[in-house]
Amino acid sequence: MKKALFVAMAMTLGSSLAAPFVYPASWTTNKPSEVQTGGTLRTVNLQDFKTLNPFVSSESPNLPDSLTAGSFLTQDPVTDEFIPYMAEKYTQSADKRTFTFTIRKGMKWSDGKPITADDWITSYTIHSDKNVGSNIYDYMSINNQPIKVTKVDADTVRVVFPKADVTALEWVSGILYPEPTHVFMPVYKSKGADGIKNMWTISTDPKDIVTSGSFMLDRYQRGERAILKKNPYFGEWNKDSAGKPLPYLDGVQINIVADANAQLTQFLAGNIDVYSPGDRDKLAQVKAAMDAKKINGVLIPNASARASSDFVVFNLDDSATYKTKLFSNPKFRQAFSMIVNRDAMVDLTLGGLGAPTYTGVYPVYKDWVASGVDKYKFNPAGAIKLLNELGFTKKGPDGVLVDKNGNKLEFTLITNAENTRRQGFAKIIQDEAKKIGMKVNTSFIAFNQMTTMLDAKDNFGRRNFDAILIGLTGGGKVFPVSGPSVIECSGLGEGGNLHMFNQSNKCRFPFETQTINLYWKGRAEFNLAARKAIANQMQKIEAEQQPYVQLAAQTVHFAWTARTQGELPRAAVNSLNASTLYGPRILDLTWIKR
Amino acid sequence: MLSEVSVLPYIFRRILQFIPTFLLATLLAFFIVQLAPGDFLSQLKENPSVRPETVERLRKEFGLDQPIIVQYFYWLKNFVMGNLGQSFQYKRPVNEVLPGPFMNSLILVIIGTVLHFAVSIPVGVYSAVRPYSTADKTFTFLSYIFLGIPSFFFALLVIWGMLKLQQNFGWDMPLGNKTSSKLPTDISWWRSAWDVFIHALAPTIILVLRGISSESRFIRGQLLEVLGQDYVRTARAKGVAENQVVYKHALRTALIPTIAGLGGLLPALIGGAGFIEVVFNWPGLTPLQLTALGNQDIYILQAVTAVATLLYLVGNLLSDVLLSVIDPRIRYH
Amino acid sequence: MTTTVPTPVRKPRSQSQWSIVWSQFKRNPLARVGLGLLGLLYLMAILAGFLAPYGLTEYSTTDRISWAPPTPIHWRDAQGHFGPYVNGIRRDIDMETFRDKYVEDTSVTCPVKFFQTHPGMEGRTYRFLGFIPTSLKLFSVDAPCKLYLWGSDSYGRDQFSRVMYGSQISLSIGIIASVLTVILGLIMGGIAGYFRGLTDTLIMRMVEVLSAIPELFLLITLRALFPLNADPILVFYIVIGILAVIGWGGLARIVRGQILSSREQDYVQAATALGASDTRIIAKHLLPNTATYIIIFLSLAIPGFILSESGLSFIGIGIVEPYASWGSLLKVAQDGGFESLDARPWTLIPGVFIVLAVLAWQFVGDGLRDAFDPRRRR
Amino acid sequence: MTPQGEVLLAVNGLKTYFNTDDGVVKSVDGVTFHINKGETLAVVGESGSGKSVTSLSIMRLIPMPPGQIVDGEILFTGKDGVQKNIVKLSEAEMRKIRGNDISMIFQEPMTSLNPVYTVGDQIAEAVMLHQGKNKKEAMGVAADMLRFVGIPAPEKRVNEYPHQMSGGMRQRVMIAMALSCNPALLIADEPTTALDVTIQAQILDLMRKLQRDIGMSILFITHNLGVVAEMADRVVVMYGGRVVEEGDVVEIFKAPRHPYTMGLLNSIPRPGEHVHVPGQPKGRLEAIPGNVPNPLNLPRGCAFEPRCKFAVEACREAVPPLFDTGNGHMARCIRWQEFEQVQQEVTA
Repeated sequence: MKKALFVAMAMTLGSSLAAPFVYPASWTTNKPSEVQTGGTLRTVNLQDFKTLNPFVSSESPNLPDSLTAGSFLTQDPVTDEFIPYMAEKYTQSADKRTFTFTIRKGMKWSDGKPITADDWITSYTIHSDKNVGSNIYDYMSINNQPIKVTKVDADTVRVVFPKADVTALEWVSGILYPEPTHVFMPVYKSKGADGIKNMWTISTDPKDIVTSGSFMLDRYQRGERAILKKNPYFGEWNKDSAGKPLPYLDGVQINIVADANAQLTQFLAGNIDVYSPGDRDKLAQVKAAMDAKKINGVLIPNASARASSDFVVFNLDDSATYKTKLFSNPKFRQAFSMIVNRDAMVDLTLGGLGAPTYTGVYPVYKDWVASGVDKYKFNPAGAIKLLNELGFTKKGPDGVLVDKNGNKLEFTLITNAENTRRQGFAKIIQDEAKKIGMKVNTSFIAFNQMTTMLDAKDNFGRRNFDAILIGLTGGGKVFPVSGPSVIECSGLGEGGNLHMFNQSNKCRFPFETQTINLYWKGRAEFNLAARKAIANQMQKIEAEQQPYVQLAAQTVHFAWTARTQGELPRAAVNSLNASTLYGPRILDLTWIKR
Repeated sequence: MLSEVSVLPYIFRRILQFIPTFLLATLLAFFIVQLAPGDFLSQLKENPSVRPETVERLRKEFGLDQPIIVQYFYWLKNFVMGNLGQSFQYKRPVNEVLPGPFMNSLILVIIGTVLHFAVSIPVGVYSAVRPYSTADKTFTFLSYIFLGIPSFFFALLVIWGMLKLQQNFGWDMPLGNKTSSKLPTDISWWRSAWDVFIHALAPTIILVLRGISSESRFIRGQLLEVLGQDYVRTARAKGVAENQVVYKHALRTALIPTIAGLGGLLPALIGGAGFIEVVFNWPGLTPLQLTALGNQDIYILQAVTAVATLLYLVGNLLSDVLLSVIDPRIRYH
Repeated sequence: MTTTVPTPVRKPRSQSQWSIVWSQFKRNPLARVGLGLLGLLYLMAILAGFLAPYGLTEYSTTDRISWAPPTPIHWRDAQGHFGPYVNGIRRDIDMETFRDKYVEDTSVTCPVKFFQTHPGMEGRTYRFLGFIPTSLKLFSVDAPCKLYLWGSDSYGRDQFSRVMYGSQISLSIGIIASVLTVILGLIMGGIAGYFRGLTDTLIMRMVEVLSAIPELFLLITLRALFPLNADPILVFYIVIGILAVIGWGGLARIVRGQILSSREQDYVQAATALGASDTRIIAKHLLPNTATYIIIFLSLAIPGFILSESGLSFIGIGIVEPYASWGSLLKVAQDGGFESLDARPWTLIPGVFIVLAVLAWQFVGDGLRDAFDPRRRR
Repeated sequence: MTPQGEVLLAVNGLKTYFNTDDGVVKSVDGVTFHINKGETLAVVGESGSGKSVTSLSIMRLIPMPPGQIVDGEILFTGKDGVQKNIVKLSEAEMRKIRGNDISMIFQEPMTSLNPVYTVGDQIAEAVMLHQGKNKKEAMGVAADMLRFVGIPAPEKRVNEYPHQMSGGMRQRVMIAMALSCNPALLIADEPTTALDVTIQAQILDLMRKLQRDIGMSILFITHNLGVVAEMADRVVVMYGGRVVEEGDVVEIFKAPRHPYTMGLLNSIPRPGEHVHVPGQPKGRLEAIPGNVPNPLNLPRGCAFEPRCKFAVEACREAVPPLFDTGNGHMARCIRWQEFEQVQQEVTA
């Protein structure tokens, strides 16, 4: 029981007045003795940061998150265990609903004021205020039942969930962060939500920004770069395994480079230290530059699959047109899955750097992907057989299959114009479908337009699309099968739901209900093996029903300059543990070699 | 003749005439943005944890539930009072968001305009004074080539070339960005101005190369024509030296159409800076506009359109005033 | 203006204006080069189906050829036979360099065949000169070999064939868009100039509006307004339409100016006095005056539109698959970034064609302008 | 050839050619004449005869390329009393002569003034250039000159732009500009062609008056023989780039010795006597048939031969020399003596 061990360790250390959090030695490839302190890490972000206000921020990555230390627990990137971080220790009630956290002593804000239980209450209070419009407002409740955060005493916070939920661990480590009460509360009390919304804009003087994390903002040059400097108080309660205060770095420079090719240029020119080549062309460039000794650095190609998926979703609404009826037949979707040439997609579109996918669990969750889900893999002959069963037996003069009512096997596949990968996938689908007599028209439109088409219409009327090629991203490590918004088929409305194939506001198919039941069962299951079994069941249903026809997943690649040190051990280098900004490493343990 | 008495009412009249254009342009922009399916809130759809009520509440908050024309007049009213509205993405007033990118674009445009004239006039004059000389033929050839290459692709070629220079010769190249990330933060203003300038150079050159190519050809043609005019012969017959003939007598009239085109140059450069700002990672208006377009952040788009139309007005006024200075035949009526 | 230099006296008989223009045009070497080049390019577009060995979208999901370099053509085989042939190619993705590696498979040789028909082969049938359906190809090789004269794209589609077919779109887009622009410009400018008053004000405000709104913004938003599941060929016309809608302002302004000045002239007033209708006056008397200007405008607008199309493709709102234009083909190179330049330079070939077409049109346009201008005659 | 009085300008064997795409145009092909001090010499010819090119050659304002003075000399005695060969002068030396020793006025007063400068500026420019005066003094001179050429309210007019003036007014300005540095020679290239008849007369009057006052020589280029009769002391008739007849104005008008001159005289309506052309009813007005020859393709012999009714076989063989017919009268026609006889008979 690793968890218990850690709690115990913390308690022994806690005998001294302020027990610092000690970063396990397993989180970095370097020994503490090798480390040099000082220096600046230069990294890159794809878009301009828009705010410094944690209650307003909605982008990802964002600066408030980069400047925050974390919360009660943290997830060990190597073992995936949740360990106490800002909490010294915690207890969980027998019904698994109630967590009681004892706050670590000696923690300080970047202005030197102590971090206390009140800071979580402040954060919870303001995020829960509808009028603030926080991006995580909806996270403050589960199924309309609020999560309760209360202060027990100066050192103790209690969090009560409406029901036993394994994702609660993620909530207490990665959703609710403490915010400085002494900064926000006076404003909130006097001016309310509007007062909060006007605080900490991107042009606020960095001196006024108070952070808990290892770095604080030194200066922000709009559209150019954010310059972070070391938070002097962080080292008091964060130590490496040898007891050295963290972070090692003096500063971080986050350069804003809005174009993927321009990012590559910056890395090749030696202007940034960490970089993740987005596709094979950029990977080849980095590799060639390293081989030619133009840049001295490390490249980890194909580190893992990405934590995202691409799939085709059909319109299965109950509008009872010829097309929705056809799409609603699982045989059709199975046939479609069998004309998806995933190997060709990996080869031609991803340049060989990817893997075919058959379920909604991203392949990076190696332990979670069920086996035997590729029943409907590429098999044109099988597809033809199924289509024959559906009545598409003869071809018209244009080579397109028709059924006995003269309906053509033709539909439009939409994807977003910004994404060349998805367009490539769509093209391969189109061309393979043509070979067996299925006519797929492709249309590339703006992302916003596409999501608007997916949305439920007024009174759940007819949606006007045949098929859309889209993807999902995100999700934690605890139960990475799906999310409520993806599986729930009722309670839909304008937005906020991802039950993309059926927006009739009711479950039309038995498998929908089955999936929902399994999902909530899994969420309440704290036993990992049992949870995985449930996930397997869900994937089996998905693979048979093909509500989302999964295509292929790209792999990620990481590169950094030789001066950049302190990355995660190779085994832990994957897309889940890598930060968008800093790559596969923990920033606090990163150091610059001179 | 230019005198305050006649200029001021003229400018005033021009501004009055401009008002309908301005209204029409902003209204049109407002309509076509809104006509496109989806709105700023559509992107929340991919976030599994946003509830319908939240979206509805935000929609009310941003006024997106109102009819478009109502929204437009609301915007117009605020605009007149100096309030450009709220950016959805930044959750801040556009007044706060816009100036930075605008100034950055202006840097490119100003350096570009200066470069435009500083190169095209001498090249045009040289070519006209020595028509069909080797230099003239070289300029002609180059300008044809520059007119033929799509500028976004040319930008890629230039960056690639600069990168190769840096990698192979170790020359420090201002490869994109507005400022160097290597400089310390506490440097003198002139040092940082110089830094911005050298970073602006490559994108500006690409930005104006097409303009320079066509403008220098145009000036050459104009000047050749003027040099054949009777009054130039008169000047020569007076014994005026040849370079005086060219610069004092011919060039001034030859430049009249060029100056008349100045009005369109400013908005064209702001617009043309687009692709190049993206490729060179210059934090100007276009990257802002592109993300705003992607997110349907309408008030940012409105503000950019308003600024562009205003620039158009300023450009036209400027060229009118300059024309009246240079050409006494033009009077304000 | 007096002529101080004696003008060489033209041939004694009086010539029509057109033959003067033509003879002046012929004297301009650049214009001649441009016209010749255009002739070649348009001939290429007309014969695209015949010149292209493959269909526009022909590729194989089983062979999986990606970024194949230009196929070497051999002339003398091991047996000493003379005649062009190619070897088979084998592809590996080199997981060290992350680039495709192609080696010639010398055990497979295929002769390059000329004037072969390919009945029943997907995408290889075309309409010769637009009406004779045929699959006759100038040159081709049989499977399993591939003949990629200018390499392939990421799907293994033959770039040579795509450039040939792309020329049809790129070269016609310029012409159609500028003709459309001229028609719009003429109508609007004509109406504004002739009727004046409120109509004029409205149209001229519209012109101002179009030139004041940032072009990028207009392009992207206008494109978003058009139907989503539009047929690719419809998209082609939409693109043309957008180009024309944005471009007519300048011409309308000039047409209006010309009409405003010439409508005061005696013959127009005479026509009015004789009771000619407004449309008749515009069509018969006023517009012909602008003919010269329009011809020059056309020849200089066409290269502009060819470039604009490539710009549209760059921001992803140009021609869509399965059709190709030089612009959309160049975007493939642009998307590859430095890798296109370093590892597959043949993807830049469409750019060469854009430059050539723009150059040729400009030579012709400048030549026409000089030929029409009596002061620049030689 | 015995020049009477002091020779101011002597043009000897001047050849000015233009290189064009189609070949060499011999615009001026061996022209010789002279101007005496204080004299008015008229050069007459149709357009394309080379008269304008001759005048521009004297000013060295031939655009080079394509033009080139290939041969000949232009001897000129300037205000400094030194005789110079204009053909051989450097550009800088030439600039000192232009506008100062030799001035020129042109046919088109509407376009000959720079539209973007005031007339005062334009006159003052020459004054500043040649007389080293400062701007203020030069503007004073400009006003004086405007008054001198008969422009009312000159102090106000100096600040006006050309577009504010009428054509006649502008030609006066041109004359004022040309005379502002007291030149020894004024070249007037069809100065009145573009003007109304009444204005024409005024301008000619003005020129005569000014010539009297200043005592300069005038080289008067025109195709209008009426003007010649009013203005000139002597006449040079040019055709096809060559001088075909030269002589005293009275002599030329009374007894032309070249068929072209005769044709010219008969193509203008004038009250009073008409030159008698042999074989033609007296007093009839008649245009010269045909066109000016193609300068690229001049006849091998006499340039006028294709249009000449008196042409004989010998005319086609070679270019006829200039024959001295006495009294400084010269003609380039092999049959001049026959005309003399006929005319003497008629007059008798």
